[in-house]
Amino acid sequence: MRVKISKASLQSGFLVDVEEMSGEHVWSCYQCGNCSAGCPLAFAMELLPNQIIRLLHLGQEEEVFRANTIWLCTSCLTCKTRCPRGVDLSRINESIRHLALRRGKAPDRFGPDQIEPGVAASAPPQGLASAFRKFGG
Amino acid sequence: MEYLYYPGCTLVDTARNFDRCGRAAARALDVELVEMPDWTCCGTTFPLTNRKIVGLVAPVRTLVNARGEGYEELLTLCSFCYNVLKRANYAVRNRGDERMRINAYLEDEFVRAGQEYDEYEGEVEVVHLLEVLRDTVGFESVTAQVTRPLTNLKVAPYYGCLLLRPQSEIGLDDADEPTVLEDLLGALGCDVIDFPHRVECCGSYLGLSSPDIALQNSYEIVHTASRLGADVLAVVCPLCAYNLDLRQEEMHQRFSGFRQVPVMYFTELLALALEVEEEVYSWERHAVDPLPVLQTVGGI
Amino acid sequence: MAELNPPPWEPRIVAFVCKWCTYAGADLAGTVRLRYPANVRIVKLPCSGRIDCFFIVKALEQGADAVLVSGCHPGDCHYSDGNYHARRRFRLFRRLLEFLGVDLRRVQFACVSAAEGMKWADLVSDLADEVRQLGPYREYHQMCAGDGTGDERDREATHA
Amino acid sequence: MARIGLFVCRCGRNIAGTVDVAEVAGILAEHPGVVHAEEYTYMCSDPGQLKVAQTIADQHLTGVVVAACSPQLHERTFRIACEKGGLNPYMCEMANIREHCSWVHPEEPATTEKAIELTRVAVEKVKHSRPLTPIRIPVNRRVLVIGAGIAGIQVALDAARGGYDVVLVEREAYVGGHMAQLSATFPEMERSRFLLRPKLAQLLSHDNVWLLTNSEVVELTGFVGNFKATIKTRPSTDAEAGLDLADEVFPRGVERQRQESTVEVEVGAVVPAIGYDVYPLESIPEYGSGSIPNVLTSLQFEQLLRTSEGGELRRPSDGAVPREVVFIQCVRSRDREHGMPYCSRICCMYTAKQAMLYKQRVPDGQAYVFYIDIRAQGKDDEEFIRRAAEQYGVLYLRGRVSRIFPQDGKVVVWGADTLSGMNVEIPADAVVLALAMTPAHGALDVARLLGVGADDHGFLTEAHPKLRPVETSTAGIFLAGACQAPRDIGSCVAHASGAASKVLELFSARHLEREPEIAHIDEGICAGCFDCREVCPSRAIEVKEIRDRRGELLDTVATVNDGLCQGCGLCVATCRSGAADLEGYTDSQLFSQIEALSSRWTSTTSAEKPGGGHGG
Repeated sequence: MRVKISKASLQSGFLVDVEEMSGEHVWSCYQCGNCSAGCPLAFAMELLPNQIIRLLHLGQEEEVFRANTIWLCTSCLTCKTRCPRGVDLSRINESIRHLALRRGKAPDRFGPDQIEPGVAASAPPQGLASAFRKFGG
Repeated sequence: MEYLYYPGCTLVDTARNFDRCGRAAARALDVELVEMPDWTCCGTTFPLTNRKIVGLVAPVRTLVNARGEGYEELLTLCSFCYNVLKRANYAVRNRGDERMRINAYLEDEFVRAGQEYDEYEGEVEVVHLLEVLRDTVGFESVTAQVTRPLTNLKVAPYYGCLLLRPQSEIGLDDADEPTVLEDLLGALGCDVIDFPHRVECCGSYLGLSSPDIALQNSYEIVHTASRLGADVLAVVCPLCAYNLDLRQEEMHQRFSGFRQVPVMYFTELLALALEVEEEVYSWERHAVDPLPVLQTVGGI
Repeated sequence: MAELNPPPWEPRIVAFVCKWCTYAGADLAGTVRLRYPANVRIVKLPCSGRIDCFFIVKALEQGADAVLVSGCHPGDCHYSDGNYHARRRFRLFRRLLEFLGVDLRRVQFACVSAAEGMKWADLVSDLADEVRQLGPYREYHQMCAGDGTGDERDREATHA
Repeated sequence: MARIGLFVCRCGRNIAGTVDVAEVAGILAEHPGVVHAEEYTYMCSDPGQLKVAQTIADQHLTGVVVAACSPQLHERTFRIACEKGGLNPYMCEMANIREHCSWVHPEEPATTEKAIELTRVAVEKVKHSRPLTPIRIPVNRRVLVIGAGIAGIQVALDAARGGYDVVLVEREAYVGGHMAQLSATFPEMERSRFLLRPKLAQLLSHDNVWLLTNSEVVELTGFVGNFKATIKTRPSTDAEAGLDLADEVFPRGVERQRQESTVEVEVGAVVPAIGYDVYPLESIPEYGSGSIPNVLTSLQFEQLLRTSEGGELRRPSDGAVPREVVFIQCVRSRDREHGMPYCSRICCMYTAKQAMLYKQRVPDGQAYVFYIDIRAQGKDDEEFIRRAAEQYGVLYLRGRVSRIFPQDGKVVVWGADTLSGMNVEIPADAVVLALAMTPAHGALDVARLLGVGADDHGFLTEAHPKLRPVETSTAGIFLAGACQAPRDIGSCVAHASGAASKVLELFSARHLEREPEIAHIDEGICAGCFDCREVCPSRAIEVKEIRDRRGELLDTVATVNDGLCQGCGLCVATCRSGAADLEGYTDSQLFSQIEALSSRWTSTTSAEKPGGGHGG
């Protein structure tokens, strides 16, 4: 369908919140696609990393929350290392995750109850702790 | 030489062999790792949003306690701990507002526990064993002390991501063109493979929260190493070890033509090369048993 | 050793071209490495207006199987109207050739600009194919020697 | 007997790759008249040229043939080399065995055979060549500049400052061209009129410059150094006097022309600087063909910006302040389907400028730019675009706009944002179209008038895009500014100064030398029918009276004015008595070339002398 864009939709505050929480300048991104190209999890993402930034530009909150992209980011910083405009997507994705959790837009939270017993025994505590922190909010 | 050593939760649990080989090998190179008394969690993931100051409490408290032990440096082995502690230190040293807020937070905690507290400004230097071997011990002297060179053991060096990134805050080595692991393995006599996936993400904690997606990442890495003829994949982080080693059985089922490759911590290889005595290795922790290839090729 | 069978017959085509347009067009075909058959030999002239009808006759007399005359498109001539004069001259000359019984398919006129390298290459290969079907132009010599066989003449008579 | 030296060039692998160069030299070495034949890797190299001069001296050569690339490239080079060796340069011919042979035919015997024949043709031609000396002609040290936009102004200023007279002809009533209609320039953001004012002041006060507004060149004859131009000036209508353009672009002191007048000027060089035009909005149906209110061309928006400096920007339709303005790039540019495949080069930059100027006028307004690729390769251009996006909040949307239509007071824009993969709709208050840059209307007529080439869009054709960008294939005519190709103001000025330097170079020569390949008429044979005069395009045929000692008129014959003859050869082909001939392309040279192609040569071995051939 056709997305209506206007000054109002652009200044919906969503982008401002994300910029304030992440400390990143979302507008300095000029959509070169380097982050999407290098992202190890892009193959499984419904929206590419650069498209998340693009939707921020266009104030399309719902589209951003609907996609699984921000929940597959492992903060491996490949994108930050290679971004020609110095944009750190890991910080932007984490900010959006926090906003999603606060606004009840997050999918089912990942918690201890979702770990099968077999996995729990062999899983490194570091893995569990980081998963809970990243997706528990 | 003595270093205050921070093992971290996993190195006293599923990755105990990573820890024991590290201590023993360091000792063999007369580097004494003195475990930090009553250490607490390092925070595992560095907080990436500005306002979540509580994410800094765990790492900065550890740094404050390390300062309390009177050591200038705090040594780590696991890349998660190294990353969080190093970035927290960087934040305190470089971001005034975060330094002010985290110190206020900890001061309140320490004072309430009856201890005095003076502001932490990043006095402790967070180091990794690889750095110490390279810059302080020196790879030449490591080679000199190697009694059992692992000649013609083909090893693919794997760094993962948090050991090197973000380069501006970590600075252990170049984020895209690291050499420290290659140089160490070379010093041990290994036949080091030029491994293109050495800084690709192994899937990290997605190995637990979205296992079937992360399997693609870990498979990509192990399969490439095996295609390049690697006898062993050397890693620096227990979560990488989990994703790359413990899930090879699933890879075997899901992907045809997949040859399994044993995954070892760099401290295990170091210990073997220095002929550290037996009971530090717990081969049973490996899903893919490295012994066969070590005996035939590595001359162990 | 058995005589190697002689290479298949290839038509000899002489091309009178103007140096400002068609010659430069042929240069361009070379610069962009187009491929076309090697039947054509170019004689450079300042303008198609300089091409004297006797040159065409002389070329046929010297054994050419076809003659191509090519200059600038109308309006492009470096001397503003050289090619107009040429066109009028050749229209009259063609009727004379026809009257004399020369096979008009063997004398062709074209316009190729300095930017039309592709057109030059196509023009030459098409002409070479066409003349290859027609075969060697022996009739011209027979006409000159006055013992032209009937068929050429009769066809002309019925045709005129 | 001719003593011809033949040099066959390998040109690295360019010729040697498909032509057996050794065989060409070998066969031709036996050709009657050839006393020296050798091959060499790069004849155009210094050692190659030295070899020619050396061999001429050593072997007392009377003619030289170089079988190599196209004469368009190196005929000059080898003729100079011959001159250095003491041989008249016109006794040197080239055989084009690269562009016309090795580059276009495969490595087969037929290719080498063709190379041999082309070389034989050149050898036979040289046998019939005659030593010629260049013709010296006077140079008229005055330049005609057509178009008084920024490019024309720059050429005029440079030439005038160089001490030469300038005739500056401008079609409109005002000078300054499109630059005078702009608000500001990119990337400096300086006011366009301020930049123009000093140049105009110098121009209008310089006594070497004769400015003719409301005027057009209607005819041009002659050739380099000796052009004659007819300029028609139309009466300036009162409406033009009222044009809203500030009077600084109106030449003061030039009295309004009441009636039409024509004047002829003799000039030595001509510089068309006729600038550009904008693709007509009327022929863009998908954007309303000009019928939708509040859809403006870039120039219209430029005027809006210029007249609203410091104040409110109000749209012309209803005077409202537009809050949402959509800029659309590549309107008919990069549009092969509409015969406009090229990029107009400056629109990305001026649109960013217009968007920023708009935001300065309407701070709470929102500007959108629909684009395919942002092309900002000039100095500081990339940073300029980033400033528009980051500081001024201009939203760049990557995608073309398929349609715009009016709907309840707004102009609805249907576009795409391919980066996010979304179709977008923007109800805008104003839409600005970055229309394609086309050649100025009438450019093709100017090209025909001057006898210079134009590409199929109408941009005037330069002699060589890399080596001779400001010259044309016609000597004495140089190009300046956007008439050659779309370019921005800075590049127009540089390009114009380049053209001016060519004019100064031409005028600085003491005299001008012209190729001596021109016609001459044998008075003994000429019957005085003057058919030649009918066809001569340069009006170079004149009547010559032959009188006896007592002054009795014996005969009138035709003669060639070697100052005017361009060497087209029309008179030679027209002359029934064979009295006329053309140096460099004489009948004997051409007939010898045709005979060199005779099938008798190929059917016989080279050693056997052809029967009845026109020997040397």
